[in-house]
Amino acid sequence: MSEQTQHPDIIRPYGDTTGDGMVQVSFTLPMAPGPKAEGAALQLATKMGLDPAMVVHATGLGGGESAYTFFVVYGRAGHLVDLGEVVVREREYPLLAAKEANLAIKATLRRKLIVLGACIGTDAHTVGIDAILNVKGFAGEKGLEYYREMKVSNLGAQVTVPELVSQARKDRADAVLVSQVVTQRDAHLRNTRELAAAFREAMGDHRPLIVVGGPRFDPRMAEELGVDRIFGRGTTPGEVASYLVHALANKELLRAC
Amino acid sequence: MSEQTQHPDIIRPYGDTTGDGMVQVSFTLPMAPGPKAEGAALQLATKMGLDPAMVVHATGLGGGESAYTFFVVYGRAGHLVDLGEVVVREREYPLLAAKEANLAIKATLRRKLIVLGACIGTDAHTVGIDAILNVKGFAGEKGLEYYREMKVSNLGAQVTVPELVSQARKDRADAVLVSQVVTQRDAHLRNTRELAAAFREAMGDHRPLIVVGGPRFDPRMAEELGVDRIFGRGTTPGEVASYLVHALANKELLRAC
Amino acid sequence: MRTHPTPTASAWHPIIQLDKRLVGRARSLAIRAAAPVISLAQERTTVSVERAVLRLAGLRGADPTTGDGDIPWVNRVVDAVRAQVGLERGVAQPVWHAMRVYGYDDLLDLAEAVTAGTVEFELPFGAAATRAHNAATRATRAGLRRIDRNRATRDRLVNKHGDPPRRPWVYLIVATGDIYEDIPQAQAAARAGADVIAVIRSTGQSLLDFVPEGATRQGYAGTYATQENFRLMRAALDEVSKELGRYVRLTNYASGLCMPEIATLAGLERLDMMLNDSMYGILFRDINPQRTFIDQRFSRMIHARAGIIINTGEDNYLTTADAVDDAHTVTVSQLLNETFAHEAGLANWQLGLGHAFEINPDLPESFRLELAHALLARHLFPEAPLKWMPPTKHMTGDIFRGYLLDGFFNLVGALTGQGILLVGMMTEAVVTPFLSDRDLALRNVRYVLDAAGGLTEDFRPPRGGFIENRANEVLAEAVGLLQRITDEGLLNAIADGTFGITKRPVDRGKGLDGVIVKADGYDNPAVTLMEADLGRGESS
Amino acid sequence: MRTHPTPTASAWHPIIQLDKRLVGRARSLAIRAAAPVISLAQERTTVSVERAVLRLAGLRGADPTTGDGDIPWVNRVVDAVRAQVGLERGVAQPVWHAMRVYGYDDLLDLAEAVTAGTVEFELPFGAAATRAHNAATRATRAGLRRIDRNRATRDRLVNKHGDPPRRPWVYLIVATGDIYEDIPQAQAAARAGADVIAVIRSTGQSLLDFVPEGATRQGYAGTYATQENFRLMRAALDEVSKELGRYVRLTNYASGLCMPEIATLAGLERLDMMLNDSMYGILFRDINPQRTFIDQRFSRMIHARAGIIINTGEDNYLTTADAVDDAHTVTVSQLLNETFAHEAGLANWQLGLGHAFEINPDLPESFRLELAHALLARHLFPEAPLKWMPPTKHMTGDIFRGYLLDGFFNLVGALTGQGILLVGMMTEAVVTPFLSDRDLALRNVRYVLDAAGGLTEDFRPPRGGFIENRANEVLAEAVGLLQRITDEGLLNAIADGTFGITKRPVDRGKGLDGVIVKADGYDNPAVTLMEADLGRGESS
Ligand code: B12
Ligand code: B12
Ligand SMILES: Cc1ncc(COP(=O)(O)O)c(C=O)c1O
Ligand SMILES: Cc1ncc(COP(=O)(O)O)c(C=O)c1O
Repeated sequence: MSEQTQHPDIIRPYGDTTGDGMVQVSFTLPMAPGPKAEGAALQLATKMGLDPAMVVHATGLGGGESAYTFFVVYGRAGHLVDLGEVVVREREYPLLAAKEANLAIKATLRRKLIVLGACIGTDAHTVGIDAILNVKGFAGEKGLEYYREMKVSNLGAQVTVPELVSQARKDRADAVLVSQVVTQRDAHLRNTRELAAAFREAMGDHRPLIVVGGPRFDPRMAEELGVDRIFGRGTTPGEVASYLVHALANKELLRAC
Repeated sequence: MSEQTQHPDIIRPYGDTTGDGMVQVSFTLPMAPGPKAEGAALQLATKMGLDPAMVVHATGLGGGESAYTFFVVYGRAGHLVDLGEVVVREREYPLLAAKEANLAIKATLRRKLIVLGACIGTDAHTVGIDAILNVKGFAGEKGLEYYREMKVSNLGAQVTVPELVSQARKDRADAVLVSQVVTQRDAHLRNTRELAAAFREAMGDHRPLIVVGGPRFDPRMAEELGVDRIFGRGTTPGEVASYLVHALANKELLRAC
Repeated sequence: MRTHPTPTASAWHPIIQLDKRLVGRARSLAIRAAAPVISLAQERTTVSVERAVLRLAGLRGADPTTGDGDIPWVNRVVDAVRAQVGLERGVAQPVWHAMRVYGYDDLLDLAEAVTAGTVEFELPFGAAATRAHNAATRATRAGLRRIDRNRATRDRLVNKHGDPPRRPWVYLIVATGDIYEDIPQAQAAARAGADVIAVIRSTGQSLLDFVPEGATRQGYAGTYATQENFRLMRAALDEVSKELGRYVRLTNYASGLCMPEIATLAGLERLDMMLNDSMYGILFRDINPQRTFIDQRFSRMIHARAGIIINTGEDNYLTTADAVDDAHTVTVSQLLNETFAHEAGLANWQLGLGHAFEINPDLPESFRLELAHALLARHLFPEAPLKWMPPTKHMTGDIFRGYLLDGFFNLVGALTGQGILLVGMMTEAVVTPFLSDRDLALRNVRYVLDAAGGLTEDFRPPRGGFIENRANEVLAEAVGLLQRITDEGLLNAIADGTFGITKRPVDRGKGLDGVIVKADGYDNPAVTLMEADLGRGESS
Repeated sequence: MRTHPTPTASAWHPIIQLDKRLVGRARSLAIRAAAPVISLAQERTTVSVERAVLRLAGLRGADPTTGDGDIPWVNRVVDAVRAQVGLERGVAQPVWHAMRVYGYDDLLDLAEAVTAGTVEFELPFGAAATRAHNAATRATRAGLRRIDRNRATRDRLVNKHGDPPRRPWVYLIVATGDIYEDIPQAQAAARAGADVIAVIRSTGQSLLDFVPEGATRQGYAGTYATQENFRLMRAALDEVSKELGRYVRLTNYASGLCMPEIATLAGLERLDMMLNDSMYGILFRDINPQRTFIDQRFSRMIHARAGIIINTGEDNYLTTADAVDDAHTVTVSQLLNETFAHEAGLANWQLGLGHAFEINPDLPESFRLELAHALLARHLFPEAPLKWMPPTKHMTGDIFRGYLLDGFFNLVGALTGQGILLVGMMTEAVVTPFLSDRDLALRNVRYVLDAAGGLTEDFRPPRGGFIENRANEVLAEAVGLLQRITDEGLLNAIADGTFGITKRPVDRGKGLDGVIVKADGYDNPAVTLMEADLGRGESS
C-alpha cells in the first residue's frame, strides 16, 4: 500500500496487506460432509488457483443424512490481474444532458427520434425498462420520455418478438430497447439472439438500432449476440440517451456519405 | 441429481442443478470502482476458472474516493473435482472409548502414558488445547486428563520451545501436544517448524511423539512440518487419545523388533 | 370432520390501538367497492372455468396427435363446444348431452372423437337438458368428493404427524425448473425446517391458456404446474412428513390464465395452500381484468371447498410502487381480497393475506415503519394467517447485507405475529435460490425465532408513539383511497394505475376472448353443488 | 477547560428496576474487596513504573549499540540503577542526583554514559536528595504538562470538528502488523463511519518488558505499540478528522508488562482511549498479579490526568468461561475495575467498562439474555460509557451467520444505550479483519442503528418479566461472589480460577521480578504531582 509496486498494471486481490491475494469462496459439493468432502473442497480451491486454501466452514445441507456439503473457503489466489489486458466496454461517446441530447437530435436527424421499448419473451420485469423510459426515470435522471426530441412508446412486458418487429416497422422506430431480467438457463441470451435474428431477417441492414439491457448482462457480449449495445445493472437513462444520439448520428453520417 | 452420473467419481459444484458448477466468490482489488475495476474482477474470475462469471456487486471501500473495490462474483466453475484424487488424511486407527484406550495403554506400555501440552510462542489461545486435555473436554467427550492411564501436564500458554524441550526431557514425555491458533503471516507454520527442529536437535530419534493442533492447520502438512500428526478444527479428545494409543503402540512394536 | 389447521398465532393480543371508526369504514367501503365486480363475475364464465368442470369430472391427459402433444383434452373439448354451440350455457350441457347421444361412458372417448372431428355438439333442451345436467352433476360430484376426501386426508395426516410446533410457519420456495431436482430440494428444505414448500412456476406458464401435462423438467426460473408434478411433490412431502413427524404443506400458484383449473388440480392432488390473488394476474401478467375476476371467483370456491389456504399477492405492489408512499394500497387490496374471498366461501382462517418488508432499508426508521405496517395488517385481520414476504426490491448483489436484512425481516415476522413467513434468500438479486441459500436462510429464521422470538414480551409500542401513529396514518389513507374507489369504480381505479402503479384498462390484456357472458340456462354443475353445500343457491 | 466528551447516551433513562439493596451491597462489597490490593499496590513499585517516570521526563529512543538496537534507554538506565543501588527509593533520586554529579543536562547523555559504563549511581540524602527531587519534579512536570496540553488540544479539536453525531460510538480495529498498512486502513475506516480506531498489538508485545521503538512493520496479528506508531496514527487521524468534520479517536492497549509506560506514551501522543484492565494481564497473559495491580494503578493515574477513557476487559472472561453461567463474574469484575479506577483518579465518564455478546446463539432466548445482561451493566453504571463487545467465541467459519449475529449484537447495543460499540467482523473465526470485512461491518452497524435504533421507544421489558428477572438474578449472583471474595481475599479468588476459569497464583506469572517493595524515602515525582493535582497527597 505504501510502496509503489513495480508494475502498476499488475495487481492482486487485497485482504489486509498489499499482495496477499486473499479471496473468499463458497460453494456446495454433491457429497456427504466429512474429511473426504473437505479434501474435495480443497482440490477445487486448488484448481481455482488458491494456495494455500483453508476450508473454514463445512456443513451438510438439508438436515438429516445430507448428500450435499456447503463450504466456505479462504485462500490466497495465485493469479495476477493484468490491468493492461482488462477489456472494458468504455463509453466511446460523451454523456449529454437532456438539453444537449435534444439539440443533437434536432441537428442530425432533423426529426424526432423514435424509440420503442419492451420486455420480450415471458419476462414480466418491467421496472428496469420503465426506469430507462418513464419520465420518472432512475437515480435522479429523467427517463427518455422526458426528452422533447424523442418519441417513446413502451410496449410493456411479455411482448413476442414478431409483435415487436411488426410494431417497429409500423412506427419506423430508430431504436428498439429491450429488457431481459430472467437469466435462468440463459433465457436472456437465447431471447436476445432470437430478437437479433428476427430483425435481421425482417429488415436486413435497415433494421433499427437494437439495444438490450438487464442486470445480469455482460456489456461486452453485444457483438456476439448480434445487437448494437448492451447495458448492465445500474444503467441510467442519460447514458442510454447519450448512446442513442451518438449511434444514430454516426448512422446518419454514414448514410450521408 | 436424479440421473446417475457417468463417472460417479467426477463431481462439480452444485448451485441448484446437478453439474451447474456454480460458485460464489468475493474479494477486494486495490483500484477505484468503475467499469475498469469490474473488468479486472472478471479477469480474475476467469483466471479462477469461472465462465461465465457475473459481477453482482461492486462497491468502493472506505467511503470518499476509494482506492479499493470489493466485489461479489457468481459464476460457473469449469473445474471438475476428481474424488479419486482427493488426498484425505484418513484415520488409519480405530476410535477407542476411554476404557479401551486405557486398556490398550496398559497392555502395550505397561505404564502410564505421559502427555505434555502447551501453546508455544506468543500464542495465548489455550481454549483449544484445554478442550483436548482438561477433564471437561469438548463436544461431550472427556479430555485426556480423564484417562486413568495417562499422566497429563498442561503448561498453558506462551511457552518457549526450549522450555518445552527441557520439560519434555524431565518428564520423559511420550507425547508432546502443541496448539497454535494465531496464523497471521503463517506464524503457526514457522513455530511448528521451529518446534520440530528443536526436538530433533535435542533428542534425535528418541524424541517424543509430536502432535500439533489448531483450527487453521491443514492436517496433510504433518510430514512437511516435521511433526507426527496435525489435528484441525473441531478435533475431539477421543480422536487424539486413539491416535496416541495407536502411534505409541506402533512405536513399542518397532522397538521390540 | 373439518378441523381448521391455521398458522394464525393463537396467542395474539392487540398491542396497538387502531381507530375503530376507521376500521369499520374501511371494511364497509371495501364491500361496496367489490360489489359491482362480484356481479360482473357472477354474470360471466370463462373457458378455463368450463375446462375446470371437465377436469372435476375426471378428464385428464393431452392430445398426443397435435403440436408438441401438449394440448390437453379439456381444451380440445371446450374449444370445440365453443366453436360449435358457444359456451353461453356452459360446457356441461352440450358435453353430457353428447355423451349420451354418442353413447360414451368415458369423457376421454368423447374427447378423442371430438379431436377426430366425429362429434357434433348440440344444446339440449327440456328433459334432455335435465338428463345432461344430472349426468354432469354426477360426474363433477365425483371430483368434488375426491377433493373432500383429500381434505379429510389432510386433516388426518395433520392429526397424525402434527402441525408445525410454532408460528410463523416457515415457507420455502423451490424453483429449479425440473421436478426431479425440485423433489430432493424440497425434502431437504423440509428436513432443514420448512413447514410449507412452494414450487415456483416457470415464467411463461401464467400466460398459457392451458395447463401442461405430466412430469416436467424444462421450466425457466420455475417448474411447470401440472397435475402430475403436484402429485409427485405431494407424495414426496408425505414421505418426508412421516419421517419428520410434522405435516409439511405444499403450495403452488393459481393466478394466471388457468386459475380455475389449477385450483381444481390443487384440490384433486391435495395441495394445502395456493397463491391466489384477485388482481395479481391483471397487474403483473397483464391478464384482462374481467377474465381474472371471473376466474378467481371460481378458483376460490374450489379452494374454500378443499380447505386450502390462499395466499394473496399484495407484496408484489411494493416491488413497483414505493413501500412507504403506497403502503395504503396494500391495505386496500387486502380488504378487497378479503371481501372477494368471503363471497367465494373462504373462511377467515383460509386468508393468507400478503404483505412485505419492502421499505428502502436506507430510510431512517425503516425497520419501525415495517413493524407499523405489519401490525396494521395483523390488527385489521386478527383471524387471518397473514403471509409475510421478505425483502426483494432492495436486495442487491451484496449477499451479506441481504442476509442481514432477511434477519431483520424475520424479526418483524416474529414480533408482529405473522402466520406464514416466506423465507428470504440472500441471493434474491442474483439467481433463483441455490440449495445452500435455502439452508442458510433457514438457519437465519431459526436463529431469529429461537433467540429473539420471545421479545414480543418486551415489544410494547406506546399509545400515540411512532408505530401506532404510523399504523393509523396508513389506515386513514386506505380509507381515503377506498372512498375514491367506491366513487369511481374498482375497474376504473385499476385502469388508472392505483395498484402497483400499473395501468390496466378493463378491455385490454390477455384472455379477454376467453370471457363469455352467461345466457339464461347457464349450467355449471360444479358451482351449483358447491353453492348448495355452502347453503346458498347460485345467484345467477 | 476540561470538557468531558463522553459516549454515554445522554438520554438514557432506566427501563428496568434493579433491586436497590443489591446494588448498594454490591458496590460496598467491591470497595472492601479491592482495599487490600490497593494497599499492596501503594506499597510497591515496578521497573515499568520507574521507566515511565523517565519517559515523562523526556527520555526516549533505544540503545543502537546492542542486540537488535531495540533496548530502550529507559530500560538501560532503570536496570543500571536497580543493579547498582536498587529501586526501593525509585529511579528519580539516583538519576537526577547523577545528572548533577556528572553534569548532564540531557537524560540521553546520561543514558549513553550509563551504557558506556561510566556512571556510578548513588542514593542521595539530605539536601542532595531534595535537589534531586526538585530537578526530577521539574523534568517530569514537563511531561505532565505535555499530557495536559494534549488533553486541551483534544478538547479544542473536539469542539472544532465535533463529536460523533450519535451513540454508541463506533469502534473499529485495525491489525495488519504494519503501521503503514494500518494508517490508510484506519483512515478508510474513519471515512466509512468509525468514531474510534484501535490498533491491535502484535501478539508478543504484552510480554515484552520494554516498549519497542520507532515505526514498525512486522507485527504478528497486530502492530507494535510504539511512541512513533502512536504519533503517526494520531497525525493520520487528525488529518481525517479535519476532512470529516468529526474528531476520530485513537485507542491502543496498555495492559501488559509495560502498562505504565504505554499509558504514559498514550498521554504524550494524545491517544484518546486505552485498553486498561486491572486483571486482564493476570488472567490472559499470565502476568504476575502483584505486578499487574501495581502497574495498572500508575497507568490509570496517567489516564485520569490525560482525560483518556479506559476500556476494561471483562469481555475476555466470556471467551473462556460460559456467558450465562458466569455472567456474574463480569459484573463483579466491572465493580472491581470501577473501584480501582476511582482510586486512581478516573471519573465515571472515563470508565469504558467492558462486556460482551458471547452467549451461545443456539441457546433459546439467547438474544433476550444478552439484553438482560447488557441492561444490568447499563443500570449499574449509568454514567459510564460502557463498551459493548461483539460475539467472538461462537463465531465460526460461517461468515453469513456471523454477519447476522453481528447485526443482532448491534441491535442490543442500540437498545441498551451502550457508549462504545466495538464492531464485530464476520471473519472473526478466520483471519484478522480484511479491509472489506470492516467495510461490511460498518454497513451492518449503520443499517441497524438507522433502521432500528428508534426501537428504544417500543422496547419496554415489563416489571417482573424475563429480562428484568434475569438482570436481578445475575446481580444477586454477583453479590454472592463478592461476599466470597471479601472473605477469601481477591488474590486468592484469582488464584482459584474465579475469573475466566483461569487460575493465577499470586507468586507466579511473568514480571514478578520487576516488582519492588518501596522503602522509606521512595520518591516518584510524577505520582506526587498527580496526587497533588487530584487534591490528595501520595499516601505512602
Ligand atoms: C420486482 C421483481 C419482480 C416483480 C416485477 C414487477 C414488474 N412489473 O417489473 C414481480 C413480483 C412481478 C416479479 C415476478 C417474478 N420474478 Co422477479 N424480481 C423482481 C426483483 C425483486 C427486482 C427487479 C427490479 O425491479 N429491479 C429494479 C430495476 C430498476 O433494476 P433492473 O431490472 O436491473 O434494471 C436496471 C438495469 O438492469 C438496466 N436495464 C434493465 N433493462 C434494461 C433495458 C434497456 C434497454 C436498458 C438500456 C437498460 C436496462 O437499467 C435499469 C436501471 O438501472 C428481482 C430481485 C432483485 N432484487 O433484483 C426479482 C427477480 C428478477 N425475479 C425473478 C424471478 C425468477 C421472478 C419470477 C419468474 C418468479 C416466479 N417464478 O414466479 C416471477 C415472474 C416474472 C416473469 N415472468 O418475468 C428472479 C430472476 C432470477 C434469474 N436471474 O433468472 C429474480 C432475480 C429474483 C430471484 N432471485 O429469484 N418479480
Ligand atoms: C477465545 C479467543 C481469544 C481469547 C483467548 C483466551 C484463552 N485463554 O485461550 C483472548 C481474548 C485472550 C484472545 C486474545 C487474542 N486473540 Co483471539 N480469539 C479467540 C477466539 C474468539 C476463539 C478461540 C477459541 O477459543 N476457540 C475454541 C477452541 C475450542 O477451538 P480451537 O482453538 O480451534 O481448538 C480446537 C481445534 O483447533 C483443536 N486444537 C486446537 N489446538 C490443539 C492442539 C492439539 C494438540 C490438538 C490435538 C488439537 C488442537 O482442538 C480444539 C477442539 O476442537 C478466536 C475467534 C474464533 N471464533 O475462532 C480468536 C482468534 C483466534 N484470536 C485472534 C487474535 C489475533 C488474538 C489476539 C492476537 C488479538 C490481539 N492482537 O490482541 C489476542 C492475543 C492472543 C495471543 N497472544 O495469542 C485471531 C487469530 C487470527 C489469525 N488467524 O491469526 C482470531 C481468529 C480472531 C480474529 N479473527 O482476529 N483471543
Ligand atoms: C398472488 C400471486 N400469484 C401468482 C404469482 C406467480 O405468478 P407467475 O407464475 O405468473 O409468476 C405470484 C408471484 O409472486 C403471486 O404473488
Ligand atoms: C483489557 C485488555 N487489554 C489488553 C488486551 C490486548 O492485550 P494483548 O496485546 O496482550 O493481546 C485486551 C485484548 O482484548 C484487553 O481486553
